[in-house]
Amino acid sequence: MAQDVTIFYFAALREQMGRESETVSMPAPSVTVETLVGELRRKDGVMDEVFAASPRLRVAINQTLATFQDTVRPGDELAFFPPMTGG
Amino acid sequence: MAQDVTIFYFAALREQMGRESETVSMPAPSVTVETLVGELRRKDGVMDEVFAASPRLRVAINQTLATFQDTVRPGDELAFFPPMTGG
Amino acid sequence: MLRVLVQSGPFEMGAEMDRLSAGSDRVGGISVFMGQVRGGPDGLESLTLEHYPGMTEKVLTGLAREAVRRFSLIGCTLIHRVGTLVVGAPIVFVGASSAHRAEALAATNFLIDRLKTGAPFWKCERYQDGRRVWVEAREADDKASALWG
Amino acid sequence: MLRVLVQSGPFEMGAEMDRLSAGSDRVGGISVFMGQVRGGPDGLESLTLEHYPGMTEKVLTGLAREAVRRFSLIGCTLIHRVGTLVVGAPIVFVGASSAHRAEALAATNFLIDRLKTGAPFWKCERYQDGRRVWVEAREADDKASALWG
Repeated sequence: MAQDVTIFYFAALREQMGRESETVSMPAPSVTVETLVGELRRKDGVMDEVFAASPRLRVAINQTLATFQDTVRPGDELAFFPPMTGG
Repeated sequence: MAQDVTIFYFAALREQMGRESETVSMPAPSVTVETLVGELRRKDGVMDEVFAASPRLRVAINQTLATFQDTVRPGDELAFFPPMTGG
Repeated sequence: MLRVLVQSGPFEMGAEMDRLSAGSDRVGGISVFMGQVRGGPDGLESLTLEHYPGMTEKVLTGLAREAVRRFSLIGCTLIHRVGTLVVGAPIVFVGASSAHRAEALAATNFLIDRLKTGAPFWKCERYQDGRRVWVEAREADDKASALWG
Repeated sequence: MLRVLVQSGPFEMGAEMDRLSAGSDRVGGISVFMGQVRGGPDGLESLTLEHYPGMTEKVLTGLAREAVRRFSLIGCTLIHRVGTLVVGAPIVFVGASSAHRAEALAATNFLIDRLKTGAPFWKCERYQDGRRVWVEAREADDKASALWG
């Protein structure tokens, strides 16, 4: 449990993933978003396909915009989503 | 009467002139604002003094902004005023 | 839709915004500016706004028409009050509606810049100590207006 | 005074403007932008706005704080609706008050530019023929936001 991170998906990505959130285990106590995503895509065919088709995906760590090079730690809240279209 | 023009004064200029409007006779059927003002200032000491102290005065002919080189014709409505400060 | 008013009474901002908003289902953005009498440590009590009846309406209508043409507006509202207005009182309402936000925002900037120096209004300040002062035109306002060409 | 709201219900434009206007007697100008669902010949019926609860409020509050600091605002209001909104319905209200007009006007431009691409909202369009389409981010909006540095 202490090794888990929660992931949220929004908008078109949420529909493509077929889920709005999930809890995943960290492959190591501290990894980059990129490494974590790589790991998850190896195990999840849907995610692999959806992420491959979404080159402009954004990521937030603990509700703050981040990059795929930023570090994820156990207990973090991750979110992936398409470019935002507010206003 | 057909040779007359009406003149309005506004704001600080109105107060300095001590009047808000007057009717004056044209020195000729068609003169520039500059010529008309020169003529009026020669005959009116107050106006001469007030206009000399107000280098940035604006003029309107028939309720449209004009210049001192524009032509005044009998029956026109003239107005003199300081730079505008609306909004 | 053009709406140009010169009046001594107040205007209702909500109703004015609703009017711009409801004008057409093609409206995507509404931009509004409202100017009011600013108080301060100098002890300003009120402003008296003098204008040139007749010319004022002509100039404001011309300005609104120019803004509609220049920025492809759907609606444009200009309301300017005259007479004596105390600190906190609204003076001017400028509103523009358009399909996309950029046009409405630019039009509002344009209109307020032009209103400041191009419409026949003059402000006389009255202070708590009884002083009366005619507001001087600001060079910065002339420059802002001139930038619109 | 900061006022940041994320809500499904409508907002009252008049009351919001009054709030900005009455905030302080040092207010000289209030600038407001309101965005609404734009109809058109393509048969758009409604937009559904999805957001990231928690992050949305954080981002909007950060934006409002940045605008207050950057433009010396006296008041700043950001209201963004979520959920399904039909053509003509208000989506977003951005308001800024300041001593002088330039700051309030610039702040409103800044806020709406940043809101478009920097806050976690996504729009899904629904057309009369039943089609659902997620709105694509516009490059022009990214550029407008980037111009503010």
